[in-house]
Amino acid sequence: MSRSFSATILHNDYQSSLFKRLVVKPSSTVILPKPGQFYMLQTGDSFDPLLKRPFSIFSYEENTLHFLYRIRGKGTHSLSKLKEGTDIQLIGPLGNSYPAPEGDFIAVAGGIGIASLFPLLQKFEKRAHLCYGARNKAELVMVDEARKAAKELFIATDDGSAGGKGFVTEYLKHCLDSFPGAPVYACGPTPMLHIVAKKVRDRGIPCYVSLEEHMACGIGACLGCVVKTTAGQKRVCKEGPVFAAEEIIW
Amino acid sequence: MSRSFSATILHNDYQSSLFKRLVVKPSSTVILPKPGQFYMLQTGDSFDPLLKRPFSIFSYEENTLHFLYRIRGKGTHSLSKLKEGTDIQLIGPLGNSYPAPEGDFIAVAGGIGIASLFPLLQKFEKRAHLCYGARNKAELVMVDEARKAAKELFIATDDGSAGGKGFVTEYLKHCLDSFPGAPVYACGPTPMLHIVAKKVRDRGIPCYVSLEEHMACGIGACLGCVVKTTAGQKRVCKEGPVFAAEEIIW
Amino acid sequence: MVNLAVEIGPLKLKNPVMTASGTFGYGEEYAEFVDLNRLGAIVVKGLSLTPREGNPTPRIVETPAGMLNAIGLQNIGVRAFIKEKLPFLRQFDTPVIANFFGDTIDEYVQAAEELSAADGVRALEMNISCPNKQAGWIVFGTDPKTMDQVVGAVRNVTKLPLIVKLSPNVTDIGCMAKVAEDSGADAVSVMNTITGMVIDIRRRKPVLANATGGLSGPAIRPIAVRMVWEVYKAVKIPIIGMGGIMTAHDAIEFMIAGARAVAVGTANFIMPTATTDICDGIEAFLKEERISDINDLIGSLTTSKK
Amino acid sequence: MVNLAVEIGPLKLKNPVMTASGTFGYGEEYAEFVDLNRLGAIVVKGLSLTPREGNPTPRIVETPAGMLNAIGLQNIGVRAFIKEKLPFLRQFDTPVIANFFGDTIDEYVQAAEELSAADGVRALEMNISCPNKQAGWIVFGTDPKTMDQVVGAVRNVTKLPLIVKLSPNVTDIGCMAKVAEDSGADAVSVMNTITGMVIDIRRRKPVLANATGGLSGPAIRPIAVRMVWEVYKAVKIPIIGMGGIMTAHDAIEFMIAGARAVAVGTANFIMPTATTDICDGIEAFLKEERISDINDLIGSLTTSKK
Ligand SMILES: Cc1cc2nc3c(=O)[nH]c(=O)nc-3n(C[C@H](O)[C@H](O)[C@H](O)COP(=O)(O)OP(=O)(O)OC[C@H]3O[C@@H](n4cnc5c(N)ncnc54)[C@H](O)[C@@H]3O)c2cc1C
Ligand SMILES: Cc1cc2nc3c(=O)[nH]c(=O)nc-3n(C[C@H](O)[C@H](O)[C@H](O)COP(=O)(O)OP(=O)(O)OC[C@H]3O[C@@H](n4cnc5c(N)ncnc54)[C@H](O)[C@@H]3O)c2cc1C
Ligand SMILES: Cc1cc2nc3c(=O)[nH]c(=O)nc-3n(C[C@H](O)[C@H](O)[C@H](O)COP(=O)(O)O)c2cc1C
Ligand SMILES: Cc1cc2nc3c(=O)[nH]c(=O)nc-3n(C[C@H](O)[C@H](O)[C@H](O)COP(=O)(O)O)c2cc1C
Ligand code: FES
Ligand code: FES
Repeated sequence: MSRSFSATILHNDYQSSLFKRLVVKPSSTVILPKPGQFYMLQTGDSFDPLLKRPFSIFSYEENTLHFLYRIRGKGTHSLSKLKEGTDIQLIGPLGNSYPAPEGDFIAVAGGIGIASLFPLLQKFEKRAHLCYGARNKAELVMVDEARKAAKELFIATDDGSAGGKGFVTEYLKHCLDSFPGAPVYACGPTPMLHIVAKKVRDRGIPCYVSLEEHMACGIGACLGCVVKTTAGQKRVCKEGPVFAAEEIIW
Repeated sequence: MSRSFSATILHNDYQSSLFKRLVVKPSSTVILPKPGQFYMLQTGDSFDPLLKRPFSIFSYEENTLHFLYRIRGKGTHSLSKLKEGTDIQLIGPLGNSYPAPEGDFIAVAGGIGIASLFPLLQKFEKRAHLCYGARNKAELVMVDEARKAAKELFIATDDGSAGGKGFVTEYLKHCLDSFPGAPVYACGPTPMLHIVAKKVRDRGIPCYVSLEEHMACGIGACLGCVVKTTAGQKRVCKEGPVFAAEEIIW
Repeated sequence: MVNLAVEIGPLKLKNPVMTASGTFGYGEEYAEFVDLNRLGAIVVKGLSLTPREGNPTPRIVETPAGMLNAIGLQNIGVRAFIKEKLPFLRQFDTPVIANFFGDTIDEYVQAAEELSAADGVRALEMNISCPNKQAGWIVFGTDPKTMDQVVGAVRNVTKLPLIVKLSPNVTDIGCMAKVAEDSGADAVSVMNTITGMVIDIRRRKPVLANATGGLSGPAIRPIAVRMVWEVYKAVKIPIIGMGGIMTAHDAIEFMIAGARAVAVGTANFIMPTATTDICDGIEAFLKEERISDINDLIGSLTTSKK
Repeated sequence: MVNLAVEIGPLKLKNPVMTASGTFGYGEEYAEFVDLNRLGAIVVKGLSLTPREGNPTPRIVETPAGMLNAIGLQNIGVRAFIKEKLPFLRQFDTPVIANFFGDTIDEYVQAAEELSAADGVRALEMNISCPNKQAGWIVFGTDPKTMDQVVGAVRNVTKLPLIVKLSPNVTDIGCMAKVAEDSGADAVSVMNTITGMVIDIRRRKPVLANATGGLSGPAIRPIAVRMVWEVYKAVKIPIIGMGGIMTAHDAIEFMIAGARAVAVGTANFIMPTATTDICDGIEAFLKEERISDINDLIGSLTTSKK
């Protein structure tokens, strides 16, 4: 059960014009991922793009791994062109995972951050108060699925094209007040995570953030992805991507 | 009618494990090619492979261009992976063409050299005495089609796995003797072309060879593809690829 | 409307997109693909006083995201250029920049004199990435003293804007740019190709007949952008940036790093309309970013590091 | 059976495939993917006398067929390495080569002394592509005099095989290799990364927090192969070749150009089993070509050009 394996693409379908869902079938038995873990995925067949790209596990079923990705730059474009039947190389599952919540919990997703939180929502079904925000409606994905998996769902967009207008962190305050003691799990752009951390800080409840950094190796070797913490520099790919918010030096 | 245009792939099918036939439909009206001309084809979607690759026109019908290619290195591998519906950029038709034969003619094809000669065989149907050679049977392609288009067909392989065993140029002598005065058209590896040129030299009949050189631009700008001739250096992509054999300084 | 016009010393360009020497022939090869009137300038294939045969083939080999060329500076010579190629180029409302080189300082000087006298040559670009016959074939552009001599000598014989095209095969390109500036250059081109080699492992021979060749294309872009930035910090004269520019995005990178104009090379081979596509893309970017004058982009890089 | 064993000076390797410093951590990160016993040597992440924080992030950005890194030489320091990492590495039947660096000659010397005294360090690789604090931050490896001093000083304090890792950011790498040889190096590594930059055009800032970074990966391979060949012609000591090796084919190119061994860097990120895949591929190639001893391949390049 090597964490470096090849897999065949079963599906690589648009969810909307910006998002695709990739389903692969590993060619050998693989280690089962935990919510919050990620994989490094080969995105093409040449040296351009060169590096594998990190993607969170979105869901897994017997013998298939699912990823949800937003088409962004060169790597995700290349990935989006791969057809069913193509074999790609993966490394994973990598990194740590979200600690299991004991009861209900609060989840804050910014944009594609939903992909990382989704297995948590599913594993602990109907226990998440989910605040899900994005720049606009087009940047939201899997809303129905998220609604089904969560206990309740608050949507916010910067421009008000879906849900409430404004930052998703506005809903966080409401949740924090309504469900005191519920731990917070957040994944999204760093500025959003920072706001989440600040809002939760003085409440004495656990707050876990899943960080992103540019990655080359994904396995702790290149030191490309470090983050400063109260316990020194840590590698997002190895000691993370999930960190206790108070540990991060923002 | 620009010679730089985009086209949609209609088919990109294996003829055998080594050869594929590519059919594209230009998105605009294009200049009709002549036998012996070639196109520069985009082979992928990234900067690796970087350069377009030269391929002879294999056949053309109303609004479609056909190419026959052997999968060799990076560029042809990349090309072989492109799916129907993909758009690629082409430049062409490029270079000069085979002068029209007056009566019957002798054609000598080495390996994929058949691709370049094929439109000549078709245009002047049942007039070619075709000597077609390759390393082995697997390196022969479109044999039935060639037989149909030619007046007669001699096959030779280095290992005797198809046709006569030995060099295709052995049949040339027979043809030269049997059809005195018939002009010779040859396309294939340079050593083969050189042998053809030597065999024909003293007979005082026209002999045309289609040369290959590594190409970057295909349009005469980079000077990558020059060949020494009795009239100075010439560009294979512009003054060629078809040259009178006696003009070449081998 | 955004202003795209830039000035390379005394030379005014309607936009900053030029062609890189050796990748655009003598202009005529691309006339059917590109409206030559739309180019900032046309830089022609490197010229020498007398015609050159260049190297044997293979002269070209592809590398990951790049290519090596060892054309060996084949060209028709200054006089044939003036007689046979220049009349065609004079038809267009686009400055012609003559790239030239020599084996000796004398050859540089004579070529410069003849080109300066020609009607229609608006600036000279000196290729100094070639070896000096009279000094053990040390490349002019890698030795500060030789470079000073050859640039100074050419400066003395021409009133045309003089652009020195720097070699990247040096330890400190900023220092070499300074030498060029001090020797009288009006501008520098950054950069020429980087020497490389590809080996045919079965035959145990270099793929190129010349053994080594010059690496160009996207592979070298990060190096070229860095060199432009280093040169920008070292000299006051304008910089023409080049090396792997494929898209408007790339051209803008060079300009932000400090290039006053850019030259498009290998990209022409891949997309014959690359130059004008890039020009259109730069204009679109400026509009999006609400920048009314391209000159505001030049050298606009801010860094936390000096 | 083919012989894959090579000798880097006094150091015997069972095969020529090593890891490139900084791309294989301290070995343990790859232990689950690669049988470390199968490597020619393990070169660990660059070490300094005292631990280093390195640069802020982003530290990594991809480029066409390459990547820039500006890790900034983050490392746990010589002592922590010896105490915490070396015991793990001693388990394997594979020589450990300690890559190290300093800000001053003294730091180099002290690091070399401590590493030489450690049980399990079989050779030293000096990274001289870093700036000299006491000489206006001029990079040690770009100035022959400074290089001579620092290599000589380290040579005086170690009996271990001493490998000097050359910087490609120089005019004449053959000359720098000669300096290293004359200063007492047992071997040279060719080459370190080439300085490059990528700019975020919307923000007008470098993508890397450090502004520039080192270019590695297939993009630089033709340059690295050429430099190995130049060094091969300039010195007698063995060469460890590296720069963009992705496959056995590439490794063989370096060996034909003159490399006695090769190091695999960026490829580890793309395929964790790259090192052993390459080793298998080299063996297969030798069999196909009926070469019974890999040493017959080294420097086997023939050219029509000198
Ligand atoms: C642990 C982890 C898990 C992730 N999970 C997912 C996921 O499930 N779905 C998904 O769509 N995306 C996910 N991402 C982000 C994803 O890796 C990047 O979007 C992708 O690498 C961009 O590649 P590209 O070549 O398309 O874009 P590039 O052209 O490389 O870059 C486009 C833009 O994205 C930035 N970028 C590149 N890589 C990263 C990165 N690693 N982190 C942040 N910004 C980056 C670049 O600076 C640039 O601005 C995850 C990232 C990490 C670190
Ligand atoms: C005018 C012309 C017409 C051609 N027509 C056809 C055709 O109809 N069908 C077809 O299959 N091929 C044709 N070729 C050859 C074809 O262009 C090459 O096979 C192709 O470019 C190889 O690309 P690659 O990336 O797959 O191989 P590479 O990895 O680039 O090279 C594989 C091998 O082919 C050699 N090679 C690369 N390019 C050329 C070239 N242009 N000429 C000769 N050898 C080369 C390389 O040195 C190497 O040994 C033609 C070539 C020319 C010049
Ligand atoms: C085929 C070819 C020929 C070239 N000929 C010349 C030349 O004659 N004179 C010159 O100064 N530069 C020459 N160059 C260098 C280019 O002008 C340019 O500096 C270099 O290719 C980098 O730009 P690019 O990556 O956009 O191609 C040539 C480059 C190529 C690819
Ligand atoms: C992320 C990264 C970190 C590196 N760290 C070091 C280092 O600490 N010391 C050193 O001498 N070289 C270092 N290098 C350079 C490599 O050892 C190697 O020389 C270079 O990457 C070229 O090889 P490649 O193209 O195979 O990666 C590093 C390279 C990378 C990509
Ligand atoms: S990505 Fe290499 S250490 Fe994290
Ligand atoms: S391929 Fe460029 S001149 Fe012929």
